[in-house]
Amino acid sequence: MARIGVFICHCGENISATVDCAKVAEVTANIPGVAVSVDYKYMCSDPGQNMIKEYIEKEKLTGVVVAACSPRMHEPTFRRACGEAGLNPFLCEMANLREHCSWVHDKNEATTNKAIDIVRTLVEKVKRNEPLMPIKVPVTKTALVIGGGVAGIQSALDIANCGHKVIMVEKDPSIGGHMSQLSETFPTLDCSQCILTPRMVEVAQHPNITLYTYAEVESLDGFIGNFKVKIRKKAKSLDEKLCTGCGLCTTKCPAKKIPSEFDQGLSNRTAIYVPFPQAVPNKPVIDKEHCTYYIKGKCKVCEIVCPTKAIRFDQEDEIIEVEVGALVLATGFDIKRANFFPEYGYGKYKDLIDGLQFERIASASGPTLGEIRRPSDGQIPKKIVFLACAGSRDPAKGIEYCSKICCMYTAKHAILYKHKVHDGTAYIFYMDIRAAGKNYDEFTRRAIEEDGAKYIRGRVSRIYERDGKLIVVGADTLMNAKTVEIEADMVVLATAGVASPGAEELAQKLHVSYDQHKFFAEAHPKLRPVETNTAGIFLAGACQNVKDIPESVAQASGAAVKVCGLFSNDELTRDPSVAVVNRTAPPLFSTCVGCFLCQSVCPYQAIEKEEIKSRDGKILKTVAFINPSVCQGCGTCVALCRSKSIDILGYTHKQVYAEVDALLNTL
Amino acid sequence: MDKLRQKAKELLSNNEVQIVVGYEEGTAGKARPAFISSPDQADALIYDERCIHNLAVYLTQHKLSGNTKIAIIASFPVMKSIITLASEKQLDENFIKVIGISKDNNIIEFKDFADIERYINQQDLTFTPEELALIEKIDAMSMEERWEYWQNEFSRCFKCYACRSACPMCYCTLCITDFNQPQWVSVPSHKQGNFEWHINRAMHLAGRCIGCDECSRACPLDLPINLLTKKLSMDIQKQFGYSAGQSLTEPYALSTYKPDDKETFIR
Amino acid sequence: MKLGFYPGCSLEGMSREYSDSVVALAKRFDIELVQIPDWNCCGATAAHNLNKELSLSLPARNLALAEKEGFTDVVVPCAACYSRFSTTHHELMHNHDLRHKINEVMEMEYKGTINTLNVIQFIDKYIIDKIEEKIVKKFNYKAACYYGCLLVRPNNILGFDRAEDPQTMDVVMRKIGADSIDWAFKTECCGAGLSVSATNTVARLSGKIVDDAEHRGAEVIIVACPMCHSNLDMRRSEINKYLGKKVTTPILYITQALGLAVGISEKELGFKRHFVPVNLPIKAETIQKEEVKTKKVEVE
Amino acid sequence: MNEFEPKVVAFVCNWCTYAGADLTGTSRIKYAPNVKIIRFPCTGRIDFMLILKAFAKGADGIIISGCHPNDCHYTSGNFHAKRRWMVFRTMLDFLGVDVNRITFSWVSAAEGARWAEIVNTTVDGIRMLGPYDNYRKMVNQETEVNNG
Repeated sequence: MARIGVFICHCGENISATVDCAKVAEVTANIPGVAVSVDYKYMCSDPGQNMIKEYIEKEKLTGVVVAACSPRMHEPTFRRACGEAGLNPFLCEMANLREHCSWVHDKNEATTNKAIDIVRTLVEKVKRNEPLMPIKVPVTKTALVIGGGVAGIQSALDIANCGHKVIMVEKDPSIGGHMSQLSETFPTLDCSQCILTPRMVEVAQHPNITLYTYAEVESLDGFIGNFKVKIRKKAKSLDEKLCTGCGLCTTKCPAKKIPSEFDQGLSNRTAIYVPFPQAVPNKPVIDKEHCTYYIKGKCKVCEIVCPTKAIRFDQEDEIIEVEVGALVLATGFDIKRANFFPEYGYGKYKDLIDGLQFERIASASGPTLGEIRRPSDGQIPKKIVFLACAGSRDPAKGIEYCSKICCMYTAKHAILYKHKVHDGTAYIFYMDIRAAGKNYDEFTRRAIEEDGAKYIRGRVSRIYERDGKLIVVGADTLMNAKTVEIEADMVVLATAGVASPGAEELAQKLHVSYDQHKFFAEAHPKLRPVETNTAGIFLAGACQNVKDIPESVAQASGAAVKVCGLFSNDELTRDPSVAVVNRTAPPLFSTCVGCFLCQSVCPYQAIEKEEIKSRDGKILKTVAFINPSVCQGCGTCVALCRSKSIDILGYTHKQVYAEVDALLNTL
Repeated sequence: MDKLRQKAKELLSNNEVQIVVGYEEGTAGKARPAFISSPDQADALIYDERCIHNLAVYLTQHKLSGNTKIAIIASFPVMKSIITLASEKQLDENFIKVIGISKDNNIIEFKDFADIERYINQQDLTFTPEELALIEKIDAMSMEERWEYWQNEFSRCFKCYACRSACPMCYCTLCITDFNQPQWVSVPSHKQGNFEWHINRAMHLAGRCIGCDECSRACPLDLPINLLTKKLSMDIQKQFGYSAGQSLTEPYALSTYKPDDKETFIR
Repeated sequence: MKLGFYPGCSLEGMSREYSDSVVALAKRFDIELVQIPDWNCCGATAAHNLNKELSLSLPARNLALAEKEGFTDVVVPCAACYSRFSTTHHELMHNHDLRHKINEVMEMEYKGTINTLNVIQFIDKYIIDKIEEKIVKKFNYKAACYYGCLLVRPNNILGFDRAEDPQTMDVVMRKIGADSIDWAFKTECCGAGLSVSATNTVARLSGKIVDDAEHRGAEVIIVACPMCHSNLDMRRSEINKYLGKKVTTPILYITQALGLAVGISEKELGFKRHFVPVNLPIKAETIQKEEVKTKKVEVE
Repeated sequence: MNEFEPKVVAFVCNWCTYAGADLTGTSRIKYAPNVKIIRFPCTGRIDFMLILKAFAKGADGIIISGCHPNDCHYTSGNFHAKRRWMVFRTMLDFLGVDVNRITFSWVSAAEGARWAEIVNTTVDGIRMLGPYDNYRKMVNQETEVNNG
């Protein structure tokens, strides 16, 4: 006879405000098989957990239902508690009274009744729970870092310095990411590349780090501690061992009119190119789309001039497979471009640029060698207008969130501009100045007070070009919304930061969840900000949401610690709710008739053939066998099996059937 | 017919097979399945339009399968059944000799199952106008009418499970109707029990039914239950371009998917 | 073909030429615009500043009447009316309680089967495909298409064209031979309802519009809203005062421009009712209808 | 005469819709209490018989919801489920079962508001359809064995 303990949590007021917990306890106490039913203010607190433990011992409980928050929140907590009290953790289930009841319904009888039904359902389930033993699996102590921006670099170095192997995959020809494009960095105005490039070199030279640039993740299989990753190494058309990076080819290449990605289209590059002088690795790749040879079938100038004969036109993409125990996603972000703004001319005005383009213009290594000159005619702009919040915090644009970095870099831009164009005027349209961060507000004050940037609190309704000037029409909300019109020589939009283009596709390949803006979703907004919902995959930097450099680096180190923590075990214990094929007495042995239609539904190829033999080795029957260390417990085979020969531990036929029964019997 | 008997005789006499499964004269002018184990019985074998039972059903019965080699007289539906059973790993090619009978009653020698597969795919596999008409008749009804129609039909069922025994694809050694933990299908043959049983039967045969109609023929109450599986076969063929009993290798319609499967109802 | 037609106050009053030109144009394409019987004020800008129910009930009644007449498409040339009709439809379709309430108020039921068309949509749907064969005189002028505010906003409700840089009118104009210019004031505010109460504001706002159009060499400004028209046309003297120069660029309703192209007389189109005289420079290249026809035949 | 309150059971997958419903809670979005959720690892696990059982036990409506295509935590469970539902739905419809009482949907972990919307529209829909008397009648009738 089952002896179930029901423990109803008030969660402070969160549940008790709308659900009459005392009544729930009173009613559920009478459910057959329930030995005890009590309610308490905070079940997850120590006293709460101890109460459960005491009852388990005192009442000799055979099962526990904790009616509290979502199992996705506290199931591990309470199962651990039960385990400590000598009850198999898997005999503990949670009834979700908070997220699925008290928080979504008003205070009334219906809500309390629903709570009772939910508890009853779980009681009936627990009655049929079986003790389960966790499955042990080994850990591959190699990490895969996807993305070679500052976050990826930091994670990789931290993990590698803890003595673990790291594989870094970067889709571009060089690591460095957006940070390598920046001129100076706030709030200290130190040169971005000067602080980044040493780290880039360190990655390339670190004995524990294998770097694959111009490569992308093709697919991911397996599970935490035991991932199998296919990586596509895109053909560089180059033998890297032979190439010395002398760069002769790039000077001789005839295809010279290709807009440079690194310079945001403000300068041109050749078809065989190194994205920027400090690139790591500092060896060229051939951009097949634009290479004359790949298009027309003749040219091969680079091959002719190459002193080491390193060019390989016949090189093809290579797919390599690696085994890793954990992944760090550091794929970064992207920004909206001027063409996203119809009211600002759909990007048809040359002198209306975005923040990254301004970084390149302001950068000493940029197309203007650091002189602030406007793209259209190379003139030095005497009047420049910056727009903070271009797209951000604008539901009409589908971007409700704050891009967070714009306030700071706009202030930086204004300062850089004033330092280079002393007689120029910089206007900044803004909504609010959000400068929360160490020495951040001081920085924006400096822009205003020392460098005289003219901050106008208001938004810009339209920008149009007239006689070579950009007319910026906005409002000054601090001058009772008076219309402001500025005839600017150049306009810089601090465009919204958005998820990087491939983010959704990658998320789907890796089965990590992502939010409506395609940023990767953390497992818990506050308590698990670097984990994803998929065990063993962690987040670093702006792929989660737009972050500035210090934040990205901090999170990157956080992710690194998570990985190292994982690698500190030789074995992992896995959730034992996996599918099993039943066994019955001879001559049946199993109700499985061995049609093996289940084999092709299994996403993990976990289903094998098993031959049941007699003592003399004669094959009596061939049935399906599900490899528990491969099975992930989706249960797709369970629902397919006609003879119901497969069952999934933790969600058995008996259990779910009983749940349906209990749920409706009383409705 | 003599050719057939001749063939059976030689197979048995040179011990190529131990049993020939075919048809013989039954009572009341009906034909019935015959299990011939010696050459001298072979003359009992007949084959004519009355020989309609789907003999494939016997191939999965433990009494027969095992070490005995069987020769089976295979009409077109039987051939399709064999292909499906084989694709579901229920038949051992080395123990089964298939003597096909073409539509115009000629004997076809099959080397192996692949041979049968080839033959089947040369035949006309489309649904007959009659079949389509039957389904359309019900599709044309209103929801309420359909409900009433089937409730009526099912109310007559008394769960003799003849449909199950007659179907070659119903070879589970323990049918879910025999479970009571949990009780998937309520035992008594009241409307609910019958309803649940027939849905189960149809769903378990979805995409596996080869359309021999043996189920409704076997039914002592002539319930048109063959329409359930037929409807699904048509639907599955339309939706996923798959039909049972035509391929040894193609994966089962419901254990595979295409990401772009077109549905209209998911929100 | 018969379509529902809601003129509204302006088209009955100061913008009769708009009404005339719409009807005349439709007629030229064998479309009869039938006025919604017993139609009432749409509430325009006044109502929704005072009382939401009222601002919805007024257009709702017109919609219900149109529905009762069995119309599906109703042509509403005035941008303000169009906006109120569309907003009302949207609100009622997305809020059942409100719908019931309004239905009770007006003691009629609006089911929501009416599809409100502004003039551009009307042209786009019923006329544009057939227009080539009917053109007798190319409208070959540099034209600035001015959409104003209510034709394209609020975009999420109207779902018509691009809110910031609409194109439909330009496409139509090009069809009849015009060179529609790219300019900055397509959807800027003309001053609208302030026409009477704050003339100087209107002069400033409309002034900028007219000025930019002229600056970019427009020979004519094309509008599809009586309010825009009266501000740009009727207030021209104030505008010129504000600009400190004499801008003579005429303002035409898109239906007038199309009317000209298909050979409807200036009289019929009511040019004489404009304040800024419409004397478009005579440009050659007049095609005979027949020619067009024969050309067509050759093609086929 | 008290108003009819639909009984709706929701079979949802643990990774998307269950999490989505959690988000509905954390965002304090209210919805009809008529729905009660049963959690499955994946929509691929949901057995069609459970739908019949739910009806048999007195449900007036059913919601089945999981991850959007390509978002399945197990890569393809939802795709397999989709095919099954397509076939099962045809079956039910052919038998005259009211398929409008079953809502199939994809609700991701990020779509808390959407979950509330799905629940409310479903409950409203069922409220309009009324209690599922046909099925109830079938279940409640006396056992009658008819000898042809």
